[in-house]
Amino acid sequence: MNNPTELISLRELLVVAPLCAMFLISLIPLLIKPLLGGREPNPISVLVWNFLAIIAGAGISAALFGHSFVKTFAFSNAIVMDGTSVWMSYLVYFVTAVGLMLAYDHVATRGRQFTEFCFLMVSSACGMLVLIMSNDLIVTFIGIETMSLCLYILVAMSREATLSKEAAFKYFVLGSFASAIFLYGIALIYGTVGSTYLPDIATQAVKLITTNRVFLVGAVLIITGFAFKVSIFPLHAWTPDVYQGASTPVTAFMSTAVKAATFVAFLRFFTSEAFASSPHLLSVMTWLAVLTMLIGNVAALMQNNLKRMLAYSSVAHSGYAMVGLITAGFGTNFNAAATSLLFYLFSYAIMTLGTFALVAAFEQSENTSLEVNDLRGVGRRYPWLALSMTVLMLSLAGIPPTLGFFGKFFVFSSAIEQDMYWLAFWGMINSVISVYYYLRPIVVMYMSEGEAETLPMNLMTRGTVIVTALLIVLLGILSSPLFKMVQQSVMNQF
Amino acid sequence: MLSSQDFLFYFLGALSLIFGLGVVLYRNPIYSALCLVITMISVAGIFATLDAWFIAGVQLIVYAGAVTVLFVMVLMLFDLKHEMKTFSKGVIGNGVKLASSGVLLGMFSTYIWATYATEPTFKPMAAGATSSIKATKDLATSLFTSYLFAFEVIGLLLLVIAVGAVTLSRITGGTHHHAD
Amino acid sequence: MPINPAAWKVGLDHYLYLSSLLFVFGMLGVLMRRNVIVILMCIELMLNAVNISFIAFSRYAENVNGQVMVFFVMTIAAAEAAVGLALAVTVFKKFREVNIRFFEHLKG
Amino acid sequence: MNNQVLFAILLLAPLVGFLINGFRWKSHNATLAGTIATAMVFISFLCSLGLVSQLFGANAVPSVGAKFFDWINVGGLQVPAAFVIDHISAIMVLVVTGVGTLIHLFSVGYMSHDERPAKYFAYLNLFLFNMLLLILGENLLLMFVGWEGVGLCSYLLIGFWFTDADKAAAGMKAFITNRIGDAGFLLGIFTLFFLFGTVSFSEIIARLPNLAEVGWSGPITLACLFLFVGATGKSAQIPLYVWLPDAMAGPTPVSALIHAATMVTAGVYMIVRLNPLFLLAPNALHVVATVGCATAFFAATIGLTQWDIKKILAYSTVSQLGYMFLACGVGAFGAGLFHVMTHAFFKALMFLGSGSVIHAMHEEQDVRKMGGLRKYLPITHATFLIGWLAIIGIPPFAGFFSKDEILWQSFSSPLGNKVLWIFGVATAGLTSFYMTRLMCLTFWGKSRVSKDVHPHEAPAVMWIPLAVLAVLSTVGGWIGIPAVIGGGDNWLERWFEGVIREPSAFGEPIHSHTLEWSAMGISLSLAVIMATLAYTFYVSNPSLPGRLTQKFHGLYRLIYNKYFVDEFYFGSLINPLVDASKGLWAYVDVNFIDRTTYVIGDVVRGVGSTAKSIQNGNMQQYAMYIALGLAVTMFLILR
Amino acid sequence: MLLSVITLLPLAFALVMLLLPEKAIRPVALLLAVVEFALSLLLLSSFDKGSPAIQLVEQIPWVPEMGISYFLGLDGLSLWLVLLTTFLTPIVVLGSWTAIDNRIKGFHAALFILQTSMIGSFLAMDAVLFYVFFELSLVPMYFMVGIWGGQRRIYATVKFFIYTMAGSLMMLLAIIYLMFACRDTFGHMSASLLDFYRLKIPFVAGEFLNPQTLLFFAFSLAFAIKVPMFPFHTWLPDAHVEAPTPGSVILAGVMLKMGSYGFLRFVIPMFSEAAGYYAWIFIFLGVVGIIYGALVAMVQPDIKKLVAYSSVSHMGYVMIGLFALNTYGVTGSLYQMLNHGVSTGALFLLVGMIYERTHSREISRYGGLAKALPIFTILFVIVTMSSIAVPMTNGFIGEFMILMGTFEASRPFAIAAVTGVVLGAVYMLWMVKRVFFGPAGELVKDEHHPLHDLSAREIAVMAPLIVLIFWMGLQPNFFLDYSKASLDHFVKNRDNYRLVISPAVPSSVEHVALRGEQK
Repeated sequence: MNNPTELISLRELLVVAPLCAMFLISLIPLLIKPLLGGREPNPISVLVWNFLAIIAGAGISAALFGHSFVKTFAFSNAIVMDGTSVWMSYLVYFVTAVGLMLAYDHVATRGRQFTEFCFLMVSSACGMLVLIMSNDLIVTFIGIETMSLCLYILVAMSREATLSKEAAFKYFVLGSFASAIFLYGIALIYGTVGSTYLPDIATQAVKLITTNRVFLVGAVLIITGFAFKVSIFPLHAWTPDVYQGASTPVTAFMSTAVKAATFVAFLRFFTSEAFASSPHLLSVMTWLAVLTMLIGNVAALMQNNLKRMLAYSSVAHSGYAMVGLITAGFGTNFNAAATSLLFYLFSYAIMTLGTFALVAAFEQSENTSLEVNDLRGVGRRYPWLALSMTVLMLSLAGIPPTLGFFGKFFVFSSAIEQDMYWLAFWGMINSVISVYYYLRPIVVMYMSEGEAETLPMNLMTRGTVIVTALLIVLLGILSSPLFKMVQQSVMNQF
Repeated sequence: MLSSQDFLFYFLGALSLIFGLGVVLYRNPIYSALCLVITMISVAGIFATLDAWFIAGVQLIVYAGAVTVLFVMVLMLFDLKHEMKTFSKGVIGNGVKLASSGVLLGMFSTYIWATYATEPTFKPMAAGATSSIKATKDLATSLFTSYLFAFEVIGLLLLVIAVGAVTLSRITGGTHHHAD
Repeated sequence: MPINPAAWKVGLDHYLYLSSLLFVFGMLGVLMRRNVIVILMCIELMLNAVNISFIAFSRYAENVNGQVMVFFVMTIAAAEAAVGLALAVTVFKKFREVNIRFFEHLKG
Repeated sequence: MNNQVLFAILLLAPLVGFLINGFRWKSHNATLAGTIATAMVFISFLCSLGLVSQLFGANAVPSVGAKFFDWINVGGLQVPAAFVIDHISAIMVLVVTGVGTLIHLFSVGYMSHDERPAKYFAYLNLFLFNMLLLILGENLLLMFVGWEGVGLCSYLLIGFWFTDADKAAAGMKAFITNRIGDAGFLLGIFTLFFLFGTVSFSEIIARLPNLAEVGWSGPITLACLFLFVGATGKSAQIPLYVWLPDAMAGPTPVSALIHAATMVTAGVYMIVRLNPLFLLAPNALHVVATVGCATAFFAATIGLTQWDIKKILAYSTVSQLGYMFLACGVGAFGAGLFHVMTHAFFKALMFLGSGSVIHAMHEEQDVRKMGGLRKYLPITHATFLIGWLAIIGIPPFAGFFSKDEILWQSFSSPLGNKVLWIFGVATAGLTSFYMTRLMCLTFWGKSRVSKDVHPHEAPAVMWIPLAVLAVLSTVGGWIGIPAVIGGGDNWLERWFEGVIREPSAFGEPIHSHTLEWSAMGISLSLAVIMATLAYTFYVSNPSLPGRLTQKFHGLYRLIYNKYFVDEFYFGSLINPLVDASKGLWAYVDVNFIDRTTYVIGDVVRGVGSTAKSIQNGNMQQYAMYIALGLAVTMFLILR
Repeated sequence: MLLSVITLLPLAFALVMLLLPEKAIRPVALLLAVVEFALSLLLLSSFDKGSPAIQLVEQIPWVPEMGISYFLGLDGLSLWLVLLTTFLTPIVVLGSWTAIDNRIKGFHAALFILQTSMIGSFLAMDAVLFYVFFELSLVPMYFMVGIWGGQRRIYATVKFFIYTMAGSLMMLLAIIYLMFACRDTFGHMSASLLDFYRLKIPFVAGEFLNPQTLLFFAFSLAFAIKVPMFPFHTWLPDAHVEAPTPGSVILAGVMLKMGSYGFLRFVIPMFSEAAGYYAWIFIFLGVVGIIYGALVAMVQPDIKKLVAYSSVSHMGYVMIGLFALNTYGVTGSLYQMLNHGVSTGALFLLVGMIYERTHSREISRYGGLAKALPIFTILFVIVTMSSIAVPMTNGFIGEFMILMGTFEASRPFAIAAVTGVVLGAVYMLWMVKRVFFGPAGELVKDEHHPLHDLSAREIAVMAPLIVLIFWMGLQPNFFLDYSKASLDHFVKNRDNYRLVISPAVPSSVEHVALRGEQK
């Protein structure tokens, strides 16, 4: 910790500049609303303002840090701006923007409180940025809380009356339960290490992990806290319910951004190779990953509700990401593993956004719960949507040459590089299982009889679907540049 | 020979535990709320025994004051009858719940014991440090230097929460009629 | 715990026991109570328990940061309480019920 | 005109005929189609004459050959499309093309009323093409090509009237039975190739070791046995003879050409071609002799009881083929080939004769409905008579010399023995009995022809071939007059010198003129006795056979039903196989291999439904999972 | 450049299909397919028979961080398979003229994508690239069966997809392992087959858990399912029966070859010890497949299913030939792949034609067809003869070679396999007898819709196949000469197999430093 004389420097301000810019600009519509006497301003203007906010954030961080990934600490090392932060913040900006577009189109979210909705979504994004940048467990905690508290409200804010409220409440209770556990973990770590500063923990861990059990207890508690947010197996139970209950744009937003941000924080926590010296930790986490994939896939197999199926599949996918995390935490070649994990998060985010956007495109009213069989005849009526959906599904299933395939490919290759064949094997088995339910929508769209009903003409959503599908194919075929960028961003950052 | 401070700890600790249990066990939520208040006060006392005077104060104000009042108000708002089903049913379920909590508690305490039981007790406060002013000053310093960022984010959080809470309170139900 | 006066001398461990006990109480409450408000209270209880260990550690390590964290935790706890109660009110408005057994439409 | 061209024409002429007739398969003009086909065969007959002529005279060459192109070149396997005519194939090629021409000619008349004559002649030409490949091919592979080709053609021709399910079935039976033989042939080829590194006859024979090195068994014996399996298939020997009687379903000229004169003798030809090889495998030769002898006798007995004129001839063919194999088995390859030739003449004659009879009787084949046809069909009767004399071995007709040669060799050759001879002679007796029976029932005695049938003599196009064949079956045997009779030595033996070796390695043959005369006498007298016996049975007092069959009822039924061999094959082999396959499909494929995939799926679904059921919307349940998971993981990690 | 054009042009065609108006599609598709075929004929001229090296090489780094490159190359093993693909496509287009009546756009697009993926997997010299094409080929076929298929099409197509994918994923693991093995051996990651061949993978005879054995079986599983070998064939009958005619033709004609080609290109050269040690398993399964397939085919009530099972039997020949591991066997197998492509393709087309007329494939309802449809009968019998390997048709050469090679490798197995020759005749001829001969069956004699013989188009579809059947039977050297060098090289240097690029160009892939140095 630095001495209190120089309180705050410009450099530090620059580090948080994107965050501040985004937050402040996103406040503007909120301030306009009272000026209009509480009337809801024109949603398009709200959307524009928030886009401005996001663009400002993204632009500033691109201008300041995009070119060179120098590691910049700020606020007495509480936060760090490095390649990972930059790249993942881009992802967050992207996802938020898409989420806003979907929300604008979607009947369940576009209403009297659209201004607040947007504001909350952007501030949740701010929370994620904090989470991504944080270099100190307490900051991480605060980031998580900011992110989650906004999300609780966002989930509840759907026009849909029953399920969304229930989902929000479940999410809230379980979430705060988990964060209490997380917090207890922080307390124990703080007690044993004497600080919550991640590098300190990393250095201390080498000795503590063998001598001091309380430290390990704290670590386990913290892992549990993270695992809850990314819905690893025994802590995944909330995921399907909440994803189903929330309005689809919110689902899209949180199923991607939350997971990505949390995984980054998780990764930062795992930077120290000390954890590798606890054999049980490795085996237990391996099993958790395997079980997560398995449970997610087999449960998705049984679903008819499309959203719920995707929720389970996202559980399975966090299992795959977990493989990357484990290889990073316990392997020898950290950079490679971290790269593959981040790459996987990218691919996952794009695919999932696309699929949920498609679900959103098919929802007539906020009360529709989309069954797989409701996609009948789409193949004929909406060929482009159907085609994009096909691409998305195949990519989720990991069929080459889509982005999803390369995501899996890199993750499993780093697993094999670390001689974790068992893990890779299970991953493969699971992707076989997953193929079955990923094929179902395609089957229904193209191969079963029936007419598709007319859809609302929501351009942005459809645009999202098609663009994501295109991205998946392009980035799949040209995966090398993306991979290289991620690699450079990770290189020597941890 | 136990010092007065130790007695104070045992007293307050026992108090907080008993009423903490009360929170969990009382059928009537109002009683639970009241137990919560007392628990929090005793926790504040415990903070005091650890020379964290400022925090103790905050605890009294924020928790025992604001938060619990909030709870009570909401309870009043709901004005629930004395509810029948207080605890979750299911022998196996509850068994598992108790067991896992027990195991956790066991592990916590054993590892704490293994690690810290042998440690010497607290060193006496350095001379002058006893004045709570000093401690509070340190607190403030580190709050506004090392934890400045966290502090700011907290501020942001509070603002967002304010907006969110207002929004929540004004949520209107479904425009279309629900399917079921 | 050995029964010798030295052991009764209050040390860091006693505070930690206390906090873990309270924590588990809170956890039990969350696990077993059905009234949503009480569940929220139990969560608050857990946070308090955590605070005890924070303070104890900070006192033990002569390190004021623990108190700062407690400060943050309290704020966040308050925020959580606010949001939680707001949600509870919303849910209550919809379901006219605060027993969590009524919120089981989402399943399977 | 050099040999290359001659060979080309010789081979391609029938193929051209096939193509011409094949592409105008719709036409109903039998005469035109027939003329084309016959002309084509006749052309190749002329070419073969031209080629064979080079083996005679002052500047005679041992063999003429031609090589066209490399067919297969893989690794050590070099298969050129090369053809050769030597002293062995010369006889065959003349017989095939000559008799072939006659039979084509005959068919012109026979098929005049058929609706698809062009198709018929196309098939017939294709058959001849393949037969020529078989005969002239210079290596085993080309022979195999012809071998399967003739099988294919016989399949097509037997099933020519495919609308009749039985005829189609007969064709299929023929092809599949032949296939079994061909499988053996293939294995034989492989064995030989890996023994000698070549498939060319000349090279194989050149590279043969002598008997001492080989010993009495070993790979060569194995190869010979494999090849013999092929021969049994093609030449209808036990156990694969069953297809030949059914093959009579085809048009009668086809039976004459394929199932009497040419194709069925391919097995014998193949063994004769490889005689130096077989002489290195005495055990194989014993098998050949035994199987041949057994077949000869066995088939003859069946022949005694048949009523269908073509069936009788078919069984006699089987029996005669048995003779040929007997000859080969005792090392008298020359005699075997000799009999091939004579048999081609008289059996073709008799088949064509029966053809004209059937033609006259409007497709009636049951001899019980015939009799006394002599006065309706004088020419047919006369020619048939000659054929009869030839087959029962009355000198100086062709059959006598060849058959007598075989019998004497089976007696005298170092590889032969008394038992073979006795059976041989017995078969001769039986032959003369059932052949006489056939004559009596068909031509002599009083007519049993139903009123509405008015038999009439065949047209010239049909009886001319008969006449020619009659002449041939009279004089055909004189090229092989044994030394004892002719005073001078046997012309045929000199002809075969060099290409056909003697079994001298196994000891000295018996040289005793008295024995030879007496053996000849015995077989001859037996033939005469049986003939008269048959005459008395079926002409003098026709009631006898009835009483006899009453007496030996069981035996009669056994023989009459061909020893129930077909039934045995069906019951023991084919039906079980079909049932087993049904079982395989139902139980292995559907219920096991397929089922396993389902089972895996069900297991996954089972796990899925549990995962679904623990997800029972109850929030506290979820919290419990968290707590439980935390407890368990922490325990596992900190243990 | 040529290879890339041939590989990727069909993709462009697929786009063209999507943009064309409905009625223009068929002729244009036919035209384009013919153009593609003509282009592929250029390979023959630009291919150097003499050398076993891979030629016309194109190598562009694709994911250099992982040593993956876009690496196409042609040699004697792949040449004819590529040509087979391009040859069958126009025939399929013409053959589906009336069979496919709805969603023509999509169908032809799928067909062309399929063509790209198949050609790509034959030409890919980079394991990952191969895998990409290999997997990609599932997707269009999945749609073909699923959209234009029969009654139980969805069940069949999903089964096909999952079953095949399950196998290939294990192969992916193996590929990744080998890539890292390359890094440890040569210092740079590489997925190039040339490097894979150079790897020395430890092998312990007799025990299962050693790298080479595991890798060997991982690869083998993928390809054995694709082939399909005996116990893994269960997807095939369903897929074939439900697939539309063109689908079956492509599936039987080319896709099965991707499996056997995989054995030829990957399994045997890369894991020579294991392949030599475990060859008997594959020969055994192959022989079982031959006999089993024949027997089960014999009792099928459905023509198409019969042909499907006959594929199992025929691919059994291919397998034993490959694992005979000698010149005759391997040559025969390569030739048999082509034969099977031609003959079985033709059979499926013919079955499709008759199905279009009667909408039934039940053998028992036919009979006497030869009288009603003479031309059809003639063609069918010719194809039958080729499929039961009568000399002077293509089938004979392949089967003869294979059996000869097997005989050299192991006599008992060869003798067992020869029974397949007989059984093949049994099930085909029996089917022919029941369908074409005998009195007219119920479908044939009903007056309501009398059957009309083949149209000019249908004859045009069959003609090239028939010509090829005899050409390949009479002039095998013409075809084998192109592959001879590669095959000899393959057999001779099996136990340390190397491939060189000719003309020897310095590989354009500069090896990017490894994925991050060790932490």
